[in-house]
Order: sequence, then structure tokens, then C-alpha cells
Amino acid sequence: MAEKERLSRETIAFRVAREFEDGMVVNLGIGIPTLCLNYPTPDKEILYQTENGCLNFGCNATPEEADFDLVNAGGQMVTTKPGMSLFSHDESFAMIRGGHIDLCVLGVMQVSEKGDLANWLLPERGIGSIGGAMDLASNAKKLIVVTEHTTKDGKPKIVHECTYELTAVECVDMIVTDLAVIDVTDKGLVLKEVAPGWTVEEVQELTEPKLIIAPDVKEVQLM
Amino acid sequence: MAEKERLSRETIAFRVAREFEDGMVVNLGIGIPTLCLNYPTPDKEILYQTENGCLNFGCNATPEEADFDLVNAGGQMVTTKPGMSLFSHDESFAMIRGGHIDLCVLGVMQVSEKGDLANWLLPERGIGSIGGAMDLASNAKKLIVVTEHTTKDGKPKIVHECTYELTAVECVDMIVTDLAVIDVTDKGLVLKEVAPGWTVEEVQELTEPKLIIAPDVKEVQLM
Amino acid sequence: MPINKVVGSFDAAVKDFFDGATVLIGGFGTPGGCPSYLMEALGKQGAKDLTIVCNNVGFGKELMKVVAMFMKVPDWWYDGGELTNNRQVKKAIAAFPVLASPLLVSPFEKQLRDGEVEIDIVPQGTLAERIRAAKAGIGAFYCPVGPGTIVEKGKEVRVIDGRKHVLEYPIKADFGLIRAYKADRLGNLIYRGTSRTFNATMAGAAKVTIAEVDEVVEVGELDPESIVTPALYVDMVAVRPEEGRTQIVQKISKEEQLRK
Amino acid sequence: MPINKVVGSFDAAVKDFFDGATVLIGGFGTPGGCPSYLMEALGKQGAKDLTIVCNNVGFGKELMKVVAMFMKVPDWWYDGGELTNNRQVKKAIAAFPVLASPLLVSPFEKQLRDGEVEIDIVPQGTLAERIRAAKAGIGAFYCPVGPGTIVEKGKEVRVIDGRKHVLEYPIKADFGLIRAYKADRLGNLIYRGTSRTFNATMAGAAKVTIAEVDEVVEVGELDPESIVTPALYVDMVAVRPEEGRTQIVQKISKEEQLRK
Repeated sequence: MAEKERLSRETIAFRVAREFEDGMVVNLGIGIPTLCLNYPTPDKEILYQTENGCLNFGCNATPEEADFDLVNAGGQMVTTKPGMSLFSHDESFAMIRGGHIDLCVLGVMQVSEKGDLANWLLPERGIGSIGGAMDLASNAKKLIVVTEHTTKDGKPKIVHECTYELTAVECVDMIVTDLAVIDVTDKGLVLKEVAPGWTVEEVQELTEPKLIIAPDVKEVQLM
Repeated sequence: MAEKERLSRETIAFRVAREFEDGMVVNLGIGIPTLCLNYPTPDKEILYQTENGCLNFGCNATPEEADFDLVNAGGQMVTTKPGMSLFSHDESFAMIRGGHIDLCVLGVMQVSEKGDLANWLLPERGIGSIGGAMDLASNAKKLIVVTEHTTKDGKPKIVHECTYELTAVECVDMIVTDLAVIDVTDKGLVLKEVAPGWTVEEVQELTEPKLIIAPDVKEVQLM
Repeated sequence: MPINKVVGSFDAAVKDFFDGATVLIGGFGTPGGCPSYLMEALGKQGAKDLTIVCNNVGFGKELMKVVAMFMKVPDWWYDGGELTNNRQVKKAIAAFPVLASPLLVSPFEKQLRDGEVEIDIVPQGTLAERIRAAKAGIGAFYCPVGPGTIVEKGKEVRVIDGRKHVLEYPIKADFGLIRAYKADRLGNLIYRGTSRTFNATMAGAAKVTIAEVDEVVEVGELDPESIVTPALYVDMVAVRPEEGRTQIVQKISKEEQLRK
Repeated sequence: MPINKVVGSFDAAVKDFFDGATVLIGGFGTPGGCPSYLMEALGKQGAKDLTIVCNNVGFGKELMKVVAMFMKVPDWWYDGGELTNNRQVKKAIAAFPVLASPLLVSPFEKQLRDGEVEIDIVPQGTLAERIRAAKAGIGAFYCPVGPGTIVEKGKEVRVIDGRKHVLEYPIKADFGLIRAYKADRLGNLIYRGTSRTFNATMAGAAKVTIAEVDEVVEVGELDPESIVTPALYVDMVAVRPEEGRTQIVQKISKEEQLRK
């Protein structure tokens, strides 16, 4: 079958950012999650936390603004923002472990129907970096994961059981892919939205667990 | 027997302060220990820590200097000093519990021959305040306790076994009383110094455990 | 909408307190650092059967007249002792419930003798660390303070690296009442001097943290390097009336001295 | 004698490092926050069989040429990767030993494949808390991070409040090498921006803490309210040469930008 268009990284980030509520404390993982920073509507005031020790930083720095002493969790240089605060790593993870992060967005390699998450071990290298993902995944009040719906060779990344090393068990609340928006519930995975031009059946075919189709399933909501 | 003169509170504090070494971090308990602040020789730079969250504070404040927001562990208002730092209670006790206090001086109700310390429960009231004494006694690198040698009715406060509620076990390194200076060692209590006008035998008589008399036992050293 | 954690009054700040709540109360037994106006408001609000978690259980207004022999007692000082006087307290978890002076027998100690309140005495550092553990999501910790004493009673003791440790659990609370110096509308806080004490430790440790401050400054006025409590730990901020603010208090203090 | 923790050189600061030592290394994998001059000095000093405790294991000078494709790489940057290149490292305890990009295979990862070094991968927050536990005298703690994953292997797991926790122990180290911004002779430290990171966490956690700073200021110049690391956590302070100091670095950065 000819490849149909999927959501771009930016569109995924845009969709995820619609979940950000006014006043939330949000932590964004490396990759697509970091792009979310650009998309919440201006009527919302969001406090971004980065696990390397900053709350309420600004956007990515221009070369002129760049300062080695102000980076995000991905090592990218960012800007200051009024009301910013700085803290040590132990304090930062006190915040994270203590449940003070309202929403976390992480990239993912696999997610299971129970909401188990695997995102750290690089199988081809036999090693990987846990980083702050376990702490965040286990303790954020809400966890959204973003991913391509399938691997490069077309295999589902949403699976019955993760085969990769786990990051945390039963931690994911919502999955946003380049094909769908899925809620993780006690009853199973609920398909809420599908990418434009894709059918529910096509999404199911690329998803290992049986999806529960939301009665009001619709096209991915970008407004 | 007619009462012979004993060391004053100030003299006890003066003697204890001779143990303060240059550069030490010192925590002083309420009462006589606080008086030690006045007596180290000026060639020594001591950093005083108070468990309510300050390192390197100054002396007791005059009424003119007094500030509600700068108090020591006894609630007395103190002055600032260049190089002072302020911190929260959890950080303060991280310092204490973590062994970052070189020397602590505490008041005592009873001390045993093994160096057990009892200083918190008020027996006549059936309750007392543990405060920071357990944390300090258990974790300071060196613990000196100060006390009158006997209770008001002449009973020894240095005993075989404490009968009062314990603060910490095997924690005392040195005992300074109004009659004597005693080291707590693995072999037992070693009498090092006696108050002017008092004999070794007289001190032993007012002390429950058998004292080991230091070969060079001498009058309390104040210079 | 811009975040705004500032509430209009101390009464508004404590309106949701309920009977049986566990309440962290900041401070160290002296006027500086005590969330006095929140204490007063909670007294008026009247929630009962409270478990209070604090270093000192407080004197209350009546005993403060005696305390004035020992230390300076400002008019606006209002501590947890008054909650006890009001019969709002069921239990205290505290490090320093009793003062040695027989003149200073607190309302709490009197009610304790009469079996009307309970006490759980905790070493000061363990108290701070158990509060931090609640804030930091630590399930429990082995603490080297207390083995061989009353503190280990009923607790698991484990030898680690040749030393006895007592297993201690977080103190989880419904509300935290703290005194800070300045805030911004986001909830960032700075403190003043040793009034940081348990206040900074308790910030963020309860489900709801309410800070009593002298002043709310514009966002950006607090130096990011000097903010002690980041905004996410604070839920409400209430501002002291002028007569309770530090500058006024210090000024009155000085004038009193000059009159003498 | 006035306390003076300032040592004359980075070489002097690391002269007592011994083979088999455990070393905390501050920073977060980027130039800011990295104790670069201490790393360089430790490379020269040559102590072997080190266990390094750090967030990132480091790139080393060779790989930094590739890193320059992704981020700004200043000349003075010298990280733990070079210790691996020097065959000084036996083991790393780290949260982020590997970068996802196949271009960025570190010396550590190569030696790991060859079985020449060991790795103990620890979640970032658990790493920070285990280091804090060493500083704060906590015997061990139950941590909610890691149950059901590789992290719980070989560890005690306990259900507390219905949730699985893994028992974690402090990481005790011989030396801590950290980057701060300014110090005084007593050892008080302030940091700059996100370079506080693991540096402030590690300060005081090892037997000997050595801070690399831009400047030593007079005692009293650092605001008591803004000091992040109180003096008692620091044993030695060494000062960067001018070309590594923040102001110069920022100035050069800006000039480079303008030339482009």
C-alpha cells in the first residue's frame, strides 16, 4: 500500500500542547516533547520544569543569547524568563519524585496496553541512558508519550507487552502518535482520534493490542 | 563537709572553648554551651552552626541590633557576621546527621561510663523536648558534654547506667563539669583535670563509676 | 490566564480546613518565622481535631505574657498554642513540645497531663527529614538517630555499615502553613534570616501549602539565583497587614529601645 | 589563623587522589557546570582504577570534535571522557552514559563493549538522592522509582502505601569535583544558572569536596541569603585562569557570533 501522509513531529507536538492546562507545571523530554514548548495558546500560563534544575525558563536561545550556564534537559541553551528559579539536582528530583509535576511528555520506543513504557535501552548497542525518564514516568501526575506509531520497518510500537527494557510500569495516561491519539484506561487502550486520511481500521492494523474505539472517535483535533 | 568552691558556668565554658581548634565547625547547645561562644582565643577562626539554619553567625545581639529573623537554637537574637549563610531545617540536619559538625557541646542530665547521654526528659514533668540533641549527639565528630558534677541533692550525674531517658548511646567523648575534666575512652572514664582546691579522691567520691586517673592529672587548665 | 496564587485574606486562605486535618506549622518557637496571621485565622476558622506538625507546639496568648520575661513578644505574634487553647488540637508531632522553665508550662503540656491531647516526640532532624520525605516522594528512610532510645520503640531497626538505623516514614499532611518574606504571584518565595527554618522545609510537603508574606512583588523581581522555594511548591499566598511587616516591626522595636 | 580553603593550582587540588578512589564529578554533560580544569588536572595526576559518579560519563577531547556538530564546544572544556581515554576509569555510576546518536559513541561506551570498564546505570533522581543521602547521613531509603525495571534487580523491594519501592543506598565517595561560580576563602559557594545541577548536590557528599570557581571574593561579599553551598561542605577551592571564566567565555562567544 502506498504510504499515506502521517502527522509531522511539529503537528504531534502541537496536538500534545492542547493538553496543557492553564497553570500547569510541565516537564518535556528530549526530542518531539521539547517542541511542545512552542505551541500552547497564549492565554495559558505554563510553568516548564527541566530536571537539570530550572523552573519557568524561556524558549530556546538564539546564538546571541546563548549562555553555557542555562541549558535544558537536552543540553540545548535556553533563555531566562521572569519568575524563573534555579535549583540543584536533588531538589529537582524531589519535585519530580514528590509528584509536583502536573504533566510530563516523553518520547517512547514501546508502550504496552497496560501503559508500561520502554524508552531507554538502545537494543542495537546493548546499553542506553535511563536519565530522568524513570523518575518522571513513575511520578508525574499525568504522562503523555509521543512516538511514531510504528518502527522503521513497520512494526507496531504499541504492543501487548514491551519487549524492550522497561522505563516504568503502568505509567502512561495518553499516547499521541503520528497516526492517533489514544487514552490508556483500566479497560484498555481507547482510540480517541485518528490522523486525517486514516481510518480506525488502518490504525488498528498497525497497533498490536485491540483498541477500544471511542464512541465519538474523530480526526486529530488541532484547534 | 563545708562546700568548697566549684567552677562557675563561665569557667566551664572557658575550659570547653580551649578544645575548639582553628577552623572547626562547632554547634553549641542551649545553656552553658552557648556561653562558649565568648571564649575561644582570637587566633582561632571557628564557624558556629546553629541547627535552626545558620552557619557563621556573630555574637548575641544588643537590643539595638536585635532582629526577630536572626536567632540561635535557644531563640536568642544574634548578629550577622561576614561569611554567614542561611539554610532550611532539612539542610541544617543534613549537615548534622551527615557528620559535618566537628564539635558539639551539649548540656546533660546524666552521662554513663560508656558515654551514654541523657539530657531531654524532665522527670518531674514526665515529658521533655528532644529538640536537636539526639541528632547532634549521635553524629557530631566530637561531643563534649557540660554539667554540674552532681545533682542539687549531691547525687552523681556521672553514673554507671543512665536512669533517665537516653538521648544517644556511646556518644560522649569528653565531660567537663564544675569539678573535673574527664575523657570517655574504650577503657573507661579517664580523669584528666580537677578543679582548683579539689583532690582526685574527692572527685571520685562524687562520681559513680570508678575513674581511671590520668598519669598527668592536673588542675583544670584555663590557659 | 496569568497564574495568581495571592488570596485576598488570611480567612480566605484557611477557609477549607476541615476537622481532623493534619497541618504543618512552620517556624521555630519565636515570633520571627511564625505564620502568625494564618494561626490567628485558623483559630477563628475553628477546624477541630487537628494533628499539628511543628518544632514547638506554641505558647498561646496567655502564656506569652510570661514568655515576655524571657524574650521580646510582639503584639501580632499568634502561635499554635492558641489553637490548643481553642481545643482545636488533637495531637502534636513535635521536637520541642516543652520548655525547661517551670514558668513556661504550655497549654499543650497542661492538656497532655489531662489526657486531652496526644504527643509524638520526634528528634528535630528526623522531623525535618520526614517532612522532606513527604515532599520528595521518599517511601521511608533508615535514620541513624534514635537507636537505643525511646525513638526506636515500635520501629524497625536495621544495622547498616555497622551502625543501627531506625526506619522512619514521611509525615503526610493536608495543609502547610508557612511564613516567608516575599513572594510573587507564581508562588516563588524568599525568606529572611533564620526564619527560613522549618518554613522552607515544609513548603510543598503538604497537599496545600499556604505562605504568609510581607509583600508580593512583580514577577521577575526575585533573583532566580536566590529564590529558595520555587513556585510549584506553593498553592496560596496571603499578605500581612502593614503592622506585621518586618520593616514596621523593626522600626517599632528600635523606637521602643530608644524610649528606654 | 584565618580559614583559607583556596589552593594555588588545580594540580595542587588533586594531588592526593589515589588509585581506586571513588570520585563524584559534577555537571550535566555540557560545558557549563563541568569542572573542566579539575578534570584536566586529574588526567595529568594519573590516578587509576577510578569509580566515577556522574550524570554523563563524558566525551573526551577527540569525540568533542564530533559533538561540535551538535553544540558549542569551547577550548577549555575537558570532561570525564578524557579520564576514560587515559584508562583511569574502572567503573562509572551514571544516569546518562550513552547518547542516542550513533555518531556520539563515547570512549566509555567503546571500553564497555570491550569489557574494560563497568557501568552501574542509575535513574537520574535516584543518583541525586543517593548522593544526597551520603551527604545527609541517611542509611538507605525506599524509592518509588525503578520497580518492575532493571533497576530493582538484586535489590530489596517493599510495598509502602500500596506502592512498590526499591531500597537504595548512599553513594559514598572519596572526592567530589564540582564547578561553582564564586567562592570565599571559607568555602561558601554560589553557582550560575543551571550549572548548579549535580554540583550543588555533590558539594559535601564526598570525604573531600573540591570546587572550581571563576573568582574568590572577600568574605562577606556573598549574600548570606543567596549562598547555595555553605562553607562547611567545601574543603578546597581552585580558581580558573582568565580564559575559562564566564565573562571571558561569554565575550568570546559573542564575538564569534558577530564574525559570522
